[in-house]
Amino acid sequence: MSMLQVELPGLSLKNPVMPASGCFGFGREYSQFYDLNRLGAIMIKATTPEPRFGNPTPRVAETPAGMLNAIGLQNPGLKKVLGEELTWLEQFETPIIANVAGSTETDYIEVAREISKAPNVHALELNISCPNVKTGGIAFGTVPEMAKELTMKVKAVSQVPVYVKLSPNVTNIVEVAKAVEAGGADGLTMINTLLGMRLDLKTGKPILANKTGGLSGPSIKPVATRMIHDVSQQVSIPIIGMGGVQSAEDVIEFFYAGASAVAVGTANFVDPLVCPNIIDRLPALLTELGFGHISECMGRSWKANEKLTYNRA
Amino acid sequence: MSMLQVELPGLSLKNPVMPASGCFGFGREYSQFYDLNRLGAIMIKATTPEPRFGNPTPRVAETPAGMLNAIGLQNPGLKKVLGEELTWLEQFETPIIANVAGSTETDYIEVAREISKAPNVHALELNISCPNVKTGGIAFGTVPEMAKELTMKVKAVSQVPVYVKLSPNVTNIVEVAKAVEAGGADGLTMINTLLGMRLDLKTGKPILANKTGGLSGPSIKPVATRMIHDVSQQVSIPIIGMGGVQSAEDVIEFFYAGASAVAVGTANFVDPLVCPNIIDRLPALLTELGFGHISECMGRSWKANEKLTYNRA
Amino acid sequence: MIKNEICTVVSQEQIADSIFELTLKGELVSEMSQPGRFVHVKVTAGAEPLLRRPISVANINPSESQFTMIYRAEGRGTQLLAEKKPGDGVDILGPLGNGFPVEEAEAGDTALLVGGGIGIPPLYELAKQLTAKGIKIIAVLGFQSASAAFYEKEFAQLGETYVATIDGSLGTKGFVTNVLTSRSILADVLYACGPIPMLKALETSHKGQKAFLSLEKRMGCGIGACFACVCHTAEDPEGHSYKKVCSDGPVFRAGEVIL
Amino acid sequence: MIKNEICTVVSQEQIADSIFELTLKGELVSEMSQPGRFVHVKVTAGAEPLLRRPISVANINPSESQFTMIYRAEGRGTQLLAEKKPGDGVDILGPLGNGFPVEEAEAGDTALLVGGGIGIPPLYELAKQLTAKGIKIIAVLGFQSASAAFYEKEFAQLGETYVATIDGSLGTKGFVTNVLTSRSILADVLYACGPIPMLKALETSHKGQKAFLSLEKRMGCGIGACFACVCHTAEDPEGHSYKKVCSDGPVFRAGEVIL
Ligand SMILES: Cc1cc2nc3c(=O)[nH]c(=O)nc-3n(C[C@H](O)[C@H](O)[C@H](O)COP(=O)(O)OP(=O)(O)OC[C@H]3O[C@@H](n4cnc5c(N)ncnc54)[C@H](O)[C@@H]3O)c2cc1C
Ligand SMILES: Cc1cc2nc3c(=O)[nH]c(=O)nc-3n(C[C@H](O)[C@H](O)[C@H](O)COP(=O)(O)OP(=O)(O)OC[C@H]3O[C@@H](n4cnc5c(N)ncnc54)[C@H](O)[C@@H]3O)c2cc1C
Ligand SMILES: Cc1cc2nc3c(=O)[nH]c(=O)nc-3n(C[C@H](O)[C@H](O)[C@H](O)COP(=O)(O)O)c2cc1C
Ligand SMILES: Cc1cc2nc3c(=O)[nH]c(=O)nc-3n(C[C@H](O)[C@H](O)[C@H](O)COP(=O)(O)O)c2cc1C
Ligand code: FES
Ligand code: FES
Repeated sequence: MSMLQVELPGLSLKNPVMPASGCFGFGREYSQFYDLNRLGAIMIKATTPEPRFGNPTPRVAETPAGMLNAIGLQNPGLKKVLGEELTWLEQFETPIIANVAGSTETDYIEVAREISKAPNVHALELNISCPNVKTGGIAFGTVPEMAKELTMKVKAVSQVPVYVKLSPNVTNIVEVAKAVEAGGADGLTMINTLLGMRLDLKTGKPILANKTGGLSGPSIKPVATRMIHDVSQQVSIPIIGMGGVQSAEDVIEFFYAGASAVAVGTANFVDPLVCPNIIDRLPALLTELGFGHISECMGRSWKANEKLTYNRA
Repeated sequence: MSMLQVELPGLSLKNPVMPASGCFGFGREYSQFYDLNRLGAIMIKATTPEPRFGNPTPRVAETPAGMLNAIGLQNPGLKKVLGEELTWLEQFETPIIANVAGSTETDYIEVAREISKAPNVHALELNISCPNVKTGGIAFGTVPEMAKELTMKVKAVSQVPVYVKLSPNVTNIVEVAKAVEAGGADGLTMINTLLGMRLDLKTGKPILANKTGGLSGPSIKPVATRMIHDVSQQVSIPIIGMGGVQSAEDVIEFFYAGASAVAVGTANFVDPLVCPNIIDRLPALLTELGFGHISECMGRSWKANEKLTYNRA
Repeated sequence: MIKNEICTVVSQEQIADSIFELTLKGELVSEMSQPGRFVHVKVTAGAEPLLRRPISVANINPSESQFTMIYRAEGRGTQLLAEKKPGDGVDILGPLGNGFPVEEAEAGDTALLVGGGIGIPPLYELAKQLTAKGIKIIAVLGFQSASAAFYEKEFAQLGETYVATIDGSLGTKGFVTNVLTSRSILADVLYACGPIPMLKALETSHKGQKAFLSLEKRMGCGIGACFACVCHTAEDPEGHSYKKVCSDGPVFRAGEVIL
Repeated sequence: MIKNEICTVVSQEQIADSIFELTLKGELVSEMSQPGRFVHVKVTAGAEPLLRRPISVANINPSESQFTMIYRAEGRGTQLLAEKKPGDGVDILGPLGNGFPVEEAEAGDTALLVGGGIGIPPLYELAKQLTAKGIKIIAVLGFQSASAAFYEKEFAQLGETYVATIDGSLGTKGFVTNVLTSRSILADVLYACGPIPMLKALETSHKGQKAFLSLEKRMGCGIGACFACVCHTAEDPEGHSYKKVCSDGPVFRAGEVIL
């Protein structure tokens, strides 16, 4: 009878709050702070077929109310993720959403096929929007036809529902969203980071070794809100929203915009307990706002203002 | 022999700092705080053929390190801008850059033809990137071919150099920049605001009556820096940079990125004296950083790291 | 003249639920005289929160170069303001806008002052100046509840004062309009500040009478440059003529602008 | 265990040009023992500046539940930190990372401690612990100039101390390496913290000797989750094996990672 229980393709979530990919590693570090069973789900770090070191350092730079990162998809590779990280995560009941990345179509397909077999992986997140790798990555996310084809191919091999992660660095995100929906995506996750750069006052050179990086944190929240608002009205698959979420209020705002669950990225670095804190605060906040269940908030920015009643769990 | 003198098409600027369009009205209000002759130039509020009331209120909403606006190009119309505002501004020597807006091609052409005849208008800023009007505006700024054609047509009627203001809400801003360069633009101004939205926690509805608005302020600075960096290497016309500038340090950062002058928008609302304060601080900052002239900073993020020597004024 | 100055906190006190009374000292007080004007407050030096907050001047003390604001600490900006302690600096831009025309009432007249919630503060300086001029004031103040009420006693010292609370925990149960309809108050001029529904009701009930209403709008610049705070004029309700709340207002003659 | 706690400022003092000494009280001090670990500091509650700042623990006072940081107020975050006054709260995450291995030196040994600028602070707690164990320390400290120098006297109380300044205004003119080449210092173990060029020079000059170097990298999480702070390992300098400065370091055995 929880106010927070949410049902999404492949995911039965006791609450709609989860750490965003790349901001939580594979959970080990944050498990020092709290029981990972408290999370609705965990989006693990991007996995590629082979291990990747990623970009040279510096890889992060602070910006006003935000940060840039250019990690470059560092990860131990599919084999270790399956053999070490996912097995370690099996001690928790929390469903895992595996973030799938690569440079070529074959990369994506290989990772998707294998990782979707892991017993605790309940969904894939197809990362076609990483701004920090030279080949592949973001290109798949900016051309609707490419995004659609990749989605179809990954769907064909995946054992679990596929969510596609959209890039905000496009003229028309609705078009990309519709394309991946047509390609068979079960859901969307949005947004990935905005392309940005910061220069060093003394040298004039970019602070990030990779020059450009992805902008995340509170500064991008209005951009994410707008995109979730626009896309959620044009597709019928659910959206996991992200981009600058720091508080229970932000979670509600993303639901209003049209999200059905919310991921928290950068805020984990600021407050390692941010996810459980949000989860703890949500029921009281919902009650204050007059909601009986979080799903009643969904799409309120564009739905007629009736009191929505949701199939309460 | 000023360290700050900068020469751009149509604009001989005693310093490269100017208020951005829409953030300074037609100068009257800020003239209560300082002598407008201190400014390098003034970018006046968008002008359309007919007077416009703009959007309903609320028209602004605060966001983390930024703000959304949806003014909707409110302005007194071409006739009053010419007859009242520009004539009032004639008491100053500061060159005026007139921001030209409209809903149709004809609108742009009409305003450009007439306003470019005003004696103190030294350049036009073609606003093909306003996110807050339903028709025209941003559409011209997102389709390279449309941007190019409009630029050509405006160039054909303008008495003064034409700068085109680019929208950041595109997949590939370099493409748009190259198109308007090919269309004959004398310079670029960038960036206009990012599309964003904020929802009210209590009602679930957008705070802005227009629903979406344009995001400006420090939060967008890394996005602007990245775009100026990318575009400045691909075009040979100068860029007036803007987006989150608050300080002399920010001005230098935009020069490093590839700008040849800088406009200050939102920061005027926070500190009415921000422009003269930046101008006062720049010479000492340049000296601390080892530069003899501000133009030596230009493009340092991508140029080879030699000590650049510029034709010092 | 509008000034921008780092004023110094003289005192800060919580006077009701979420309501704070903040007294500042600064040279710009010498520019303050008309009641109903406001200042634009930057609560921290950094970029977050970014914008200034418009707050009315509630009390002017020219001899001490001090003025007082009364505000509700609700959002992030006003909550940070509430943390300021005596001796701290607060970045103030002001005084801004056009306030209540005291000259519209003459000695011997009766002025009705109607305020709702955080619309009440600017009426206090107005009440002081009116009574000093020999004008009788009747104040009608509306609050959520007794615990949110403030300055009833201060007003009562200046004139007849009625209070309405929505929950009835103090004074009349209901809105200020309930007080007004239950009593027949005769006044030569009405001054009001509060939520739009209250102002609309007053505009209707006092049609044709001398009335001045103070409006609130979300603001950018606060000085007339950004067009954030416009409203349509009554004579051209759908057209392009307009008034700016920050620089033409916040006080308008009833019927001048569309509420 | 890593804790997250709002610690209370006990004292804050400027001890050299832009250099501040900040002592905090908090329960997490009970988790501190090894020198060379760091804390991750959130300087304000808001979103700007957003990220935590990594600062080394310079002195641990377990009996009072206090620890001291010494930092340069340069950017926006550290400048805000420098404004904290006794009684204020500071949000601390820590202690983090792996510090200097005190156990690598034995009573009677000589330890050489080399620090440059803001690399010096963690060496102070190290020096205290080493001398307490009966180890002789020799400290070589490098600064920009006399006015930027700090803690020379504190180190001198614990052992032989040499200072180098770039402008020669205190001690030897030049870098710490100038001191080391001009004197033949024999030590059983080297501990160092400072700029990369200094660490590289020491790695070369002390090749094959027992040496521990503390690194700095720009950080996100500070706890090993974000991969912001990695470096290549010496055995696989181009490959995909790596160490994280925040959780594997910041102290590494010389030659373990690529500087
Ligand atoms: C002319 C004028 C005079 C005012 N006088 C007073 C007063 O004396 N006492 C008092 O308590 N309040 C007064 N207000 C309202 C006050 O400005 C808002 O309560 C305050 O700005 C909210 O800031 P926040 O940080 O609490 O909220 P946030 O939600 O953090 O504010 C976010 C943004 O919205 C704006 N905003 C939010 N609510 C309002 C509002 N009601 N009116 C205008 N802008 C708003 C803020 O200024 C800010 O830009 C006045 C408003 C105006 C326009
Ligand atoms: C393990 C470790 C221990 C440290 N110990 C100390 C210490 O004891 N005393 C001290 O003065 N400094 C120390 N530093 C350096 C200190 O972290 C930076 O000086 C500080 O983060 C700069 O913050 P700012 O607000 O002044 O600068 P800003 O320019 O505002 O910082 C912007 C961003 O860049 C990061 N950054 C900037 N410079 C550095 C740097 N040199 N190293 C890492 N991140 C940086 C900041 O953390 C922040 O995220 C240490 C760094 C590390 C990694
Ligand atoms: C350090 C860092 C690493 C990230 N790595 C990944 C990644 O591996 N895969 C991915 O899809 N997104 C990655 N992201 C993007 C986040 O998952 C998220 O979409 C984005 O940061 C916006 O959310 P936030 O503002 O809450 O951080 C990363 C973000 C950060 C800050
Ligand atoms: C209130 C407001 C009104 C604006 N009006 C215009 C406009 O009329 N024409 C235009 O080209 N840009 C307009 N802009 C965009 C600014 O000129 C500028 O490109 C943008 O705000 C980014 O700069 P900033 O972050 O310094 O504000 C407006 C911005 C704001 C905040
Ligand atoms: S707030 Fe800018 S015009 Fe009124
Ligand atoms: S700072 Fe995040 S892994 Fe080291």
